Amino acid sequence: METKRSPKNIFVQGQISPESIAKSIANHSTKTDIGGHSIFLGQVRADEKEGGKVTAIEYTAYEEMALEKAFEIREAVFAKYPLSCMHIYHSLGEVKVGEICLFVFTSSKHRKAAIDACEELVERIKKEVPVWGKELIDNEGSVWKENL
Amino acid sequence: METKRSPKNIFVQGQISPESIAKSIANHSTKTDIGGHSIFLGQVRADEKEGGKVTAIEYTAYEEMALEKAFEIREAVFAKYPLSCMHIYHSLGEVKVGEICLFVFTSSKHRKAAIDACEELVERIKKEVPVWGKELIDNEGSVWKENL
Amino acid sequence: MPKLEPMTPTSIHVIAFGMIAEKIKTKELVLEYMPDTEVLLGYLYQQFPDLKQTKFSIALNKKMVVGKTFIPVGAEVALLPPFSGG
Amino acid sequence: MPKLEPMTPTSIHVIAFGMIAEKIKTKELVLEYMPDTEVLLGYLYQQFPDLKQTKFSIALNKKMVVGKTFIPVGAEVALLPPFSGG
Repeated sequence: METKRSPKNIFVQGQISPESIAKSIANHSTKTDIGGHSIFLGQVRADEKEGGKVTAIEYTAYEEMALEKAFEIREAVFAKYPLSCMHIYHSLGEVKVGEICLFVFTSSKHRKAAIDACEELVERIKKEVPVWGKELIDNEGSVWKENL
Repeated sequence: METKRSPKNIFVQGQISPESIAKSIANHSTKTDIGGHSIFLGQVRADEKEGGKVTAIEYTAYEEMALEKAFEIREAVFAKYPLSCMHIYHSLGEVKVGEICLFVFTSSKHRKAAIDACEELVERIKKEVPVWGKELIDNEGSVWKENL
Repeated sequence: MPKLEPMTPTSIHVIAFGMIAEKIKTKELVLEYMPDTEVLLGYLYQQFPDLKQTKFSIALNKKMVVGKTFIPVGAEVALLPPFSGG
Repeated sequence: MPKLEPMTPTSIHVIAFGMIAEKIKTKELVLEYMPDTEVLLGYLYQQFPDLKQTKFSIALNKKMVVGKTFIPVGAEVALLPPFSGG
Protein backbone atom coordinates (compact mmCIF):
# COMPACT_ATOMS: atom_id res chain seq x y z
CA MET A 1 0.00 0.00 0.00
CA GLU A 2 1.12 3.48 -0.90
CA THR A 3 1.57 5.69 2.15
CA LYS A 4 0.21 9.22 2.06
CA ARG A 5 2.68 11.52 0.38
CA SER A 6 3.55 14.92 1.84
CA PRO A 7 5.16 17.95 0.19
CA LYS A 8 8.86 17.46 -0.43
CA ASN A 9 11.43 20.07 -1.18
CA ILE A 10 11.89 20.83 -4.86
CA PHE A 11 14.42 23.63 -4.43
CA VAL A 12 18.17 23.39 -4.83
CA GLN A 13 20.58 26.26 -4.29
CA GLY A 14 22.17 27.34 -7.58
CA GLN A 15 22.46 25.20 -10.69
CA ILE A 16 21.34 21.59 -11.03
CA SER A 17 24.52 19.75 -11.99
CA PRO A 18 24.70 17.14 -14.78
CA GLU A 19 26.24 14.80 -12.20
CA SER A 20 23.20 15.03 -9.95
CA ILE A 21 21.01 14.27 -12.98
CA ALA A 22 23.14 11.20 -13.77
CA LYS A 23 22.82 10.08 -10.17
CA SER A 24 19.06 10.48 -10.30
CA ILE A 25 18.91 8.38 -13.48
CA ALA A 26 21.19 5.71 -12.03
CA ASN A 27 18.98 5.47 -8.92
CA HIS A 28 16.22 4.05 -11.12
CA SER A 29 18.12 1.01 -12.37
CA THR A 30 16.73 -1.07 -9.50
CA LYS A 31 13.14 -0.24 -10.52
CA THR A 32 12.85 -2.99 -13.09
CA ASP A 33 9.22 -2.29 -14.01
CA ILE A 34 10.29 1.00 -15.65
CA GLY A 35 10.51 0.96 -19.45
CA GLY A 36 10.78 4.66 -20.21
CA HIS A 37 12.02 7.88 -18.63
CA SER A 38 11.17 11.35 -19.83
CA ILE A 39 13.30 14.29 -18.72
CA PHE A 40 12.95 18.01 -19.22
CA LEU A 41 15.80 20.37 -18.42
CA GLY A 42 15.53 24.14 -18.39
CA GLN A 43 18.79 25.93 -19.22
CA VAL A 44 19.58 29.63 -18.78
CA ARG A 45 19.90 31.42 -22.12
CA ALA A 46 22.21 34.35 -22.96
CA ASP A 47 19.33 36.41 -24.36
CA GLU A 48 19.97 39.85 -25.76
CA LYS A 49 18.21 42.55 -23.72
CA GLU A 50 18.14 46.30 -23.90
CA GLY A 51 21.57 47.34 -22.75
CA GLY A 52 23.24 43.95 -22.80
CA LYS A 53 23.23 40.22 -22.61
CA VAL A 54 21.84 37.97 -19.89
CA THR A 55 24.65 36.43 -17.84
CA ALA A 56 22.58 34.65 -15.17
CA ILE A 57 19.11 34.35 -13.70
CA GLU A 58 18.51 34.91 -10.02
CA TYR A 59 15.55 32.86 -8.82
CA THR A 60 13.38 33.63 -5.82
CA ALA A 61 10.20 31.90 -4.70
CA TYR A 62 7.33 32.10 -2.27
CA GLU A 63 8.73 28.86 -0.95
CA GLU A 64 5.94 27.57 1.29
CA MET A 65 3.30 28.22 -1.35
CA ALA A 66 5.54 26.82 -4.11
CA LEU A 67 6.01 23.55 -2.23
CA GLU A 68 2.28 23.26 -1.56
CA LYS A 69 1.52 23.96 -5.21
CA ALA A 70 4.19 21.56 -6.48
CA PHE A 71 2.73 18.89 -4.22
CA GLU A 72 -0.77 19.54 -5.54
CA ILE A 73 0.46 19.31 -9.17
CA ARG A 74 2.44 16.20 -8.33
CA GLU A 75 -0.58 14.44 -6.84
CA ALA A 76 -2.81 15.42 -9.78
CA VAL A 77 -0.29 14.14 -12.35
CA PHE A 78 0.26 10.91 -10.39
CA ALA A 79 -3.51 10.39 -10.37
CA LYS A 80 -3.80 11.05 -14.11
CA TYR A 81 -0.95 8.88 -15.46
CA PRO A 82 0.33 5.40 -14.52
CA LEU A 83 3.75 6.57 -13.35
CA SER A 84 6.41 4.70 -11.42
CA CYS A 85 8.35 7.80 -10.40
CA MET A 86 8.31 11.57 -10.58
CA HIS A 87 10.97 14.09 -9.57
CA ILE A 88 10.93 17.88 -9.73
CA TYR A 89 13.89 20.14 -8.97
CA HIS A 90 14.06 23.91 -9.39
CA SER A 91 16.96 26.23 -8.67
CA LEU A 92 16.91 29.13 -6.23
CA GLY A 93 19.52 31.89 -6.23
CA GLU A 94 21.88 32.54 -9.10
CA VAL A 95 22.12 30.20 -12.10
CA LYS A 96 24.58 31.19 -14.81
CA VAL A 97 24.02 31.10 -18.55
CA GLY A 98 24.36 27.51 -19.82
CA GLU A 99 23.51 26.01 -16.45
CA ILE A 100 20.42 23.93 -15.66
CA CYS A 101 17.69 25.56 -13.52
CA LEU A 102 14.80 23.07 -13.85
CA PHE A 103 14.84 19.26 -13.86
CA VAL A 104 11.60 17.33 -14.33
CA PHE A 105 11.86 13.54 -14.47
CA THR A 106 9.06 11.01 -14.96
CA SER A 107 9.23 7.23 -15.34
CA SER A 108 6.65 4.65 -16.33
CA LYS A 109 6.27 1.12 -17.65
CA HIS A 110 5.47 2.34 -21.16
CA ARG A 111 6.84 5.51 -22.72
CA LYS A 112 3.59 7.37 -23.42
CA ALA A 113 2.67 8.03 -19.77
CA ALA A 114 6.17 9.27 -18.90
CA ILE A 115 6.33 11.58 -21.94
CA ASP A 116 2.86 13.08 -21.49
CA ALA A 117 3.24 13.49 -17.72
CA CYS A 118 6.61 15.20 -18.07
CA GLU A 119 5.26 17.73 -20.55
CA GLU A 120 2.22 18.45 -18.38
CA LEU A 121 4.40 18.90 -15.30
CA VAL A 122 6.67 21.40 -17.05
CA GLU A 123 3.70 23.46 -18.27
CA ARG A 124 2.02 23.46 -14.88
CA ILE A 125 5.21 24.26 -12.96
CA LYS A 126 5.94 27.27 -15.17
CA LYS A 127 2.35 28.52 -14.93
CA GLU A 128 1.34 27.72 -11.36
CA VAL A 129 4.39 27.62 -9.09
CA PRO A 130 5.30 30.99 -7.52
CA VAL A 131 8.90 31.34 -8.65
CA TRP A 132 10.45 34.42 -10.21
CA GLY A 133 13.52 34.77 -12.37
CA LYS A 134 15.44 38.01 -12.53
CA GLU A 135 17.70 38.13 -15.57
CA LEU A 136 21.03 39.68 -14.69
CA ILE A 137 22.53 41.68 -17.56
CA ASP A 138 26.22 42.16 -18.32
CA ASN A 139 25.82 45.93 -17.93
CA GLU A 140 24.98 45.20 -14.27
CA GLY A 141 21.28 45.91 -14.82
CA SER A 142 18.51 43.36 -14.55
CA VAL A 143 15.18 42.48 -16.14
CA TRP A 144 12.36 40.43 -14.65
CA LYS A 145 11.97 37.27 -16.72
CA GLU A 146 8.65 36.68 -18.44
CA ASN A 147 7.41 33.19 -19.26
CA LEU A 148 5.92 32.58 -22.69
CA MET B 1 26.01 28.40 -43.21
CA GLU B 2 25.12 24.92 -42.13
CA THR B 3 27.31 22.29 -43.77
CA LYS B 4 25.65 19.21 -45.22
CA ARG B 5 25.17 16.57 -42.57
CA SER B 6 25.99 12.93 -43.20
CA PRO B 7 24.86 9.80 -41.32
CA LYS B 8 26.56 9.41 -37.97
CA ASN B 9 26.77 6.36 -35.82
CA ILE B 10 23.93 5.97 -33.34
CA PHE B 11 25.01 2.60 -31.96
CA VAL B 12 26.85 1.93 -28.73
CA GLN B 13 27.91 -1.48 -27.53
CA GLY B 14 25.93 -2.54 -24.43
CA GLN B 15 24.18 -0.16 -22.05
CA ILE B 16 24.16 3.63 -22.27
CA SER B 17 25.64 4.73 -18.94
CA PRO B 18 24.17 7.53 -16.80
CA GLU B 19 27.67 9.07 -16.83
CA SER B 20 27.67 9.33 -20.62
CA ILE B 21 24.24 10.98 -20.43
CA ALA B 22 25.58 13.49 -17.88
CA LYS B 23 28.53 14.20 -20.16
CA SER B 24 26.23 14.76 -23.10
CA ILE B 25 24.13 17.21 -21.04
CA ALA B 26 27.23 19.03 -19.77
CA ASN B 27 28.50 19.41 -23.37
CA HIS B 28 25.58 21.74 -24.05
CA SER B 29 26.42 24.34 -21.42
CA THR B 30 28.41 26.32 -23.98
CA LYS B 31 25.40 26.55 -26.30
CA THR B 32 23.90 29.58 -24.65
CA ASP B 33 20.96 29.93 -27.05
CA ILE B 34 19.44 26.73 -25.65
CA GLY B 35 16.58 27.18 -23.18
CA GLY B 36 15.21 23.65 -22.97
CA HIS B 37 16.35 20.06 -23.34
CA SER B 38 14.05 17.09 -23.73
CA ILE B 39 15.40 13.61 -23.09
CA PHE B 40 13.88 10.19 -23.52
CA LEU B 41 15.52 7.11 -22.05
CA GLY B 42 14.46 3.55 -22.76
CA GLN B 43 15.19 1.13 -19.92
CA VAL B 44 15.07 -2.69 -20.03
CA ARG B 45 12.16 -4.08 -17.99
CA ALA B 46 12.07 -7.37 -16.05
CA ASP B 47 8.83 -8.45 -17.74
CA GLU B 48 7.22 -11.75 -16.85
CA LYS B 49 7.20 -14.13 -19.82
CA GLU B 50 6.07 -17.71 -20.24
CA GLY B 51 8.66 -19.73 -18.36
CA GLY B 52 10.42 -16.89 -16.60
CA LYS B 53 11.47 -13.30 -16.21
CA VAL B 54 13.38 -11.12 -18.66
CA THR B 55 16.97 -10.61 -17.46
CA ALA B 56 18.35 -8.71 -20.47
CA ILE B 57 17.65 -7.73 -24.05
CA GLU B 58 20.09 -8.56 -26.82
CA TYR B 59 19.90 -6.01 -29.61
CA THR B 60 20.86 -6.59 -33.23
CA ALA B 61 20.39 -4.25 -36.17
CA TYR B 62 20.66 -4.03 -39.93
CA GLU B 63 23.29 -1.43 -39.20
CA GLU B 64 23.82 0.23 -42.59
CA MET B 65 20.09 0.60 -43.18
CA ALA B 66 19.50 1.71 -39.57
CA LEU B 67 22.06 4.50 -39.92
CA GLU B 68 20.56 5.63 -43.22
CA LYS B 69 17.08 5.58 -41.72
CA ALA B 70 18.16 7.37 -38.54
CA PHE B 71 19.78 10.03 -40.72
CA GLU B 72 16.61 10.44 -42.77
CA ILE B 73 14.50 10.79 -39.60
CA ARG B 74 17.05 13.19 -38.14
CA GLU B 75 16.95 15.44 -41.21
CA ALA B 76 13.15 15.41 -41.32
CA VAL B 77 12.85 16.34 -37.64
CA PHE B 78 15.51 19.05 -37.96
CA ALA B 79 13.51 20.48 -40.89
CA LYS B 80 10.24 20.40 -38.95
CA TYR B 81 11.32 21.93 -35.62
CA PRO B 82 13.66 24.83 -34.74
CA LEU B 83 16.20 22.72 -32.88
CA SER B 84 19.69 23.62 -31.71
CA CYS B 85 20.81 20.02 -31.17
CA MET B 86 19.71 16.43 -31.58
CA HIS B 87 21.37 13.24 -30.38
CA ILE B 88 20.28 9.63 -30.80
CA TYR B 89 21.98 6.63 -29.21
CA HIS B 90 20.82 3.02 -29.31
CA SER B 91 22.42 -0.02 -27.73
CA LEU B 92 23.61 -3.09 -29.61
CA GLY B 93 24.40 -6.40 -27.89
CA GLU B 94 23.28 -7.25 -24.40
CA VAL B 95 21.64 -4.70 -22.11
CA LYS B 96 20.61 -5.93 -18.66
CA VAL B 97 17.36 -5.24 -16.84
CA GLY B 98 17.44 -1.72 -15.34
CA GLU B 99 20.01 -0.48 -17.86
CA ILE B 100 19.41 2.18 -20.53
CA CYS B 101 19.17 1.03 -24.17
CA LEU B 102 17.90 4.19 -25.93
CA PHE B 103 18.86 7.85 -25.41
CA VAL B 104 17.16 10.56 -27.45
CA PHE B 105 18.14 14.15 -26.68
CA THR B 106 16.81 17.34 -28.28
CA SER B 107 17.54 20.97 -27.44
CA SER B 108 15.96 24.21 -28.55
CA LYS B 109 15.58 27.86 -27.63
CA HIS B 110 12.05 27.33 -26.30
CA ARG B 111 10.81 24.14 -24.69
CA LYS B 112 7.97 23.25 -27.06
CA ALA B 113 10.17 22.39 -30.06
CA ALA B 114 12.51 20.22 -27.98
CA ILE B 115 9.63 18.35 -26.32
CA ASP B 116 7.67 17.71 -29.52
CA ALA B 117 10.75 16.75 -31.54
CA CYS B 118 11.94 14.32 -28.87
CA GLU B 119 8.59 12.53 -28.77
CA GLU B 120 8.42 12.33 -32.57
CA LEU B 121 11.97 10.96 -32.76
CA VAL B 122 11.23 8.22 -30.22
CA GLU B 123 8.10 7.13 -32.10
CA ARG B 124 9.84 7.13 -35.47
CA ILE B 125 12.95 5.32 -34.20
CA LYS B 126 10.87 2.53 -32.69
CA LYS B 127 8.75 2.20 -35.81
CA GLU B 128 11.19 2.78 -38.65
CA VAL B 129 14.73 1.84 -37.61
CA PRO B 130 15.65 -1.83 -38.25
CA VAL B 131 16.68 -2.91 -34.77
CA TRP B 132 15.54 -6.06 -33.01
CA GLY B 133 15.47 -6.90 -29.33
CA LYS B 134 15.61 -10.47 -28.13
CA GLU B 135 14.44 -10.77 -24.55
CA LEU B 136 16.61 -13.21 -22.61
CA ILE B 137 14.69 -15.17 -19.99
CA ASP B 138 16.05 -16.45 -16.68
CA ASN B 139 15.21 -20.03 -17.70
CA GLU B 140 17.80 -19.57 -20.48
CA GLY B 141 15.13 -19.24 -23.16
CA SER B 142 14.41 -16.13 -25.19
CA VAL B 143 11.51 -14.26 -26.76
CA TRP B 144 11.61 -11.77 -29.61
CA LYS B 145 10.53 -8.38 -28.26
CA GLU B 146 7.47 -6.77 -29.78
CA ASN B 147 6.97 -3.01 -29.81
CA LEU B 148 3.57 -1.64 -28.84
CA MET C 1 0.11 27.94 10.18
CA PRO C 2 0.67 31.63 9.39
CA LYS C 3 3.69 33.11 11.12
CA LEU C 4 1.93 35.87 13.03
CA GLU C 5 3.28 35.80 16.57
CA PRO C 6 4.29 39.47 16.84
CA MET C 7 1.07 40.82 15.33
CA THR C 8 -2.16 41.92 16.92
CA PRO C 9 -5.39 40.54 15.48
CA THR C 10 -6.21 43.93 14.05
CA SER C 11 -3.20 44.03 11.76
CA ILE C 12 -2.62 42.43 8.37
CA HIS C 13 0.57 40.83 7.23
CA VAL C 14 1.48 41.46 3.58
CA ILE C 15 4.46 39.86 1.84
CA ALA C 16 5.65 40.87 -1.60
CA PHE C 17 7.78 39.09 -4.21
CA GLY C 18 9.82 39.79 -7.30
CA MET C 19 9.04 42.97 -9.17
CA ILE C 20 6.36 43.97 -6.62
CA ALA C 21 8.83 43.86 -3.73
CA GLU C 22 11.13 46.02 -5.84
CA LYS C 23 8.41 48.57 -6.59
CA ILE C 24 7.21 48.92 -3.00
CA LYS C 25 10.81 48.68 -1.76
CA THR C 26 10.05 46.09 0.88
CA LYS C 27 9.29 42.39 1.13
CA GLU C 28 6.96 42.79 4.09
CA LEU C 29 4.33 45.24 5.29
CA VAL C 30 2.28 45.21 8.49
CA LEU C 31 -0.90 47.22 7.90
CA GLU C 32 -4.04 48.04 9.85
CA TYR C 33 -6.58 45.28 9.34
CA MET C 34 -8.63 45.59 6.13
CA PRO C 35 -11.75 43.51 5.50
CA ASP C 36 -11.23 42.50 1.87
CA THR C 37 -8.83 42.53 -1.06
CA GLU C 38 -10.51 45.49 -2.77
CA VAL C 39 -9.92 47.74 0.21
CA LEU C 40 -6.34 46.46 0.37
CA LEU C 41 -5.76 47.17 -3.34
CA GLY C 42 -7.22 50.66 -2.92
CA TYR C 43 -4.73 51.32 -0.14
CA LEU C 44 -1.78 49.86 -2.05
CA TYR C 45 -2.49 51.87 -5.23
CA GLN C 46 -2.78 55.00 -3.08
CA GLN C 47 0.46 54.31 -1.27
CA PHE C 48 2.44 52.91 -4.21
CA PRO C 49 1.08 54.44 -7.45
CA ASP C 50 3.66 52.44 -9.47
CA LEU C 51 1.67 49.30 -8.75
CA LYS C 52 -1.14 50.51 -11.02
CA GLN C 53 1.05 49.73 -14.04
CA THR C 54 2.06 46.34 -12.68
CA LYS C 55 0.31 43.04 -13.10
CA PHE C 56 0.09 41.03 -9.91
CA SER C 57 -2.15 38.54 -8.12
CA ILE C 58 -3.07 38.11 -4.49
CA ALA C 59 -2.79 34.92 -2.47
CA LEU C 60 -4.50 34.51 0.91
CA ASN C 61 -2.92 31.84 3.07
CA LYS C 62 -1.07 30.53 -0.01
CA LYS C 63 -4.16 30.20 -2.22
CA MET C 64 -4.67 32.49 -5.19
CA VAL C 65 -7.83 34.59 -5.00
CA VAL C 66 -9.62 36.45 -7.78
CA GLY C 67 -11.86 39.51 -7.34
CA LYS C 68 -13.12 40.97 -4.06
CA THR C 69 -12.32 38.43 -1.34
CA PHE C 70 -12.75 38.57 2.43
CA ILE C 71 -9.43 38.65 4.32
CA PRO C 72 -9.58 36.33 7.36
CA VAL C 73 -8.07 37.75 10.55
CA GLY C 74 -4.46 36.63 10.77
CA ALA C 75 -4.24 35.78 7.08
CA GLU C 76 -0.93 35.82 5.24
CA VAL C 77 -1.52 38.11 2.26
CA ALA C 78 0.94 37.75 -0.63
CA LEU C 79 1.41 40.04 -3.62
CA LEU C 80 2.61 37.91 -6.53
CA PRO C 81 3.83 39.20 -9.90
CA PRO C 82 3.44 36.82 -12.88
CA PHE C 83 5.40 33.62 -12.24
CA SER C 84 8.53 33.09 -14.28
CA GLY C 85 10.10 29.92 -13.00
CA GLY C 86 11.87 27.36 -15.14
CA MET D 1 27.65 0.26 -52.49
CA PRO D 2 26.41 -3.35 -52.09
CA LYS D 3 29.06 -5.78 -50.89
CA LEU D 4 28.94 -8.21 -53.81
CA GLU D 5 32.51 -9.05 -54.68
CA PRO D 6 32.20 -12.85 -54.46
CA MET D 7 28.94 -13.02 -56.41
CA THR D 8 28.22 -13.49 -60.10
CA PRO D 9 25.70 -11.10 -61.68
CA THR D 10 23.23 -13.95 -61.94
CA SER D 11 23.02 -14.53 -58.22
CA ILE D 12 21.03 -12.73 -55.52
CA HIS D 13 22.31 -11.85 -52.09
CA VAL D 14 19.76 -12.25 -49.28
CA ILE D 15 20.42 -11.26 -45.68
CA ALA D 16 18.11 -12.10 -42.79
CA PHE D 17 17.69 -10.61 -39.33
CA GLY D 18 16.18 -11.42 -35.95
CA MET D 19 13.48 -14.06 -35.86
CA ILE D 20 13.77 -14.66 -39.63
CA ALA D 21 17.46 -15.52 -39.40
CA GLU D 22 16.55 -17.92 -36.59
CA LYS D 23 13.81 -19.61 -38.63
CA ILE D 24 15.90 -20.07 -41.77
CA LYS D 25 18.95 -20.90 -39.61
CA THR D 26 21.26 -18.54 -41.47
CA LYS D 27 21.95 -14.82 -41.75
CA GLU D 28 22.90 -14.95 -45.42
CA LEU D 29 21.80 -16.79 -48.55
CA VAL D 30 23.20 -16.63 -52.05
CA LEU D 31 20.45 -17.70 -54.48
CA GLU D 32 20.06 -17.95 -58.26
CA TYR D 33 18.90 -14.61 -59.61
CA MET D 34 15.14 -14.00 -59.35
CA PRO D 35 13.40 -11.16 -61.15
CA ASP D 36 11.05 -9.89 -58.44
CA THR D 37 10.07 -10.15 -54.79
CA GLU D 38 7.05 -12.37 -55.50
CA VAL D 39 9.20 -15.04 -57.12
CA LEU D 40 11.62 -14.72 -54.20
CA LEU D 41 8.84 -15.10 -51.62
CA GLY D 42 7.51 -18.15 -53.49
CA TYR D 43 10.94 -19.74 -53.28
CA LEU D 44 11.41 -18.83 -49.59
CA TYR D 45 8.00 -20.18 -48.52
CA GLN D 46 8.78 -23.40 -50.44
CA GLN D 47 12.19 -23.77 -48.87
CA PHE D 48 11.31 -22.56 -45.36
CA PRO D 49 7.60 -23.30 -44.69
CA ASP D 50 7.92 -21.78 -41.17
CA LEU D 51 8.15 -18.35 -42.79
CA LYS D 52 4.48 -18.52 -43.79
CA GLN D 53 3.49 -17.96 -40.15
CA THR D 54 5.97 -15.13 -39.72
CA LYS D 55 5.48 -11.46 -40.43
CA PHE D 56 8.39 -9.86 -42.23
CA SER D 57 9.16 -7.13 -44.75
CA ILE D 58 11.62 -6.93 -47.60
CA ALA D 59 14.17 -4.18 -48.17
CA LEU D 60 16.00 -3.77 -51.50
CA ASN D 61 19.25 -1.87 -51.21
CA LYS D 62 18.16 -0.70 -47.72
CA LYS D 63 14.76 0.67 -48.78
CA MET D 64 11.56 -1.06 -47.73
CA VAL D 65 9.43 -2.29 -50.63
CA VAL D 66 5.78 -3.30 -50.63
CA GLY D 67 4.13 -5.75 -53.06
CA LYS D 68 5.68 -7.21 -56.20
CA THR D 69 8.90 -5.31 -56.85
CA PHE D 70 11.62 -5.80 -59.47
CA ILE D 71 14.94 -6.92 -57.97
CA PRO D 72 17.84 -5.04 -59.62
CA VAL D 73 20.86 -7.18 -60.51
CA GLY D 74 23.32 -7.02 -57.65
CA ALA D 75 20.72 -5.78 -55.17
CA GLU D 76 21.10 -6.44 -51.45
CA VAL D 77 17.85 -8.11 -50.44
CA ALA D 78 17.02 -8.05 -46.70
CA LEU D 79 14.35 -10.00 -44.83
CA LEU D 80 13.23 -7.91 -41.87
CA PRO D 81 10.93 -9.04 -39.06
CA PRO D 82 8.93 -6.31 -37.27
CA PHE D 83 11.31 -3.80 -35.69
CA SER D 84 11.58 -3.82 -31.90
CA GLY D 85 14.25 -1.32 -31.02
CA GLY D 86 14.19 0.98 -28.01
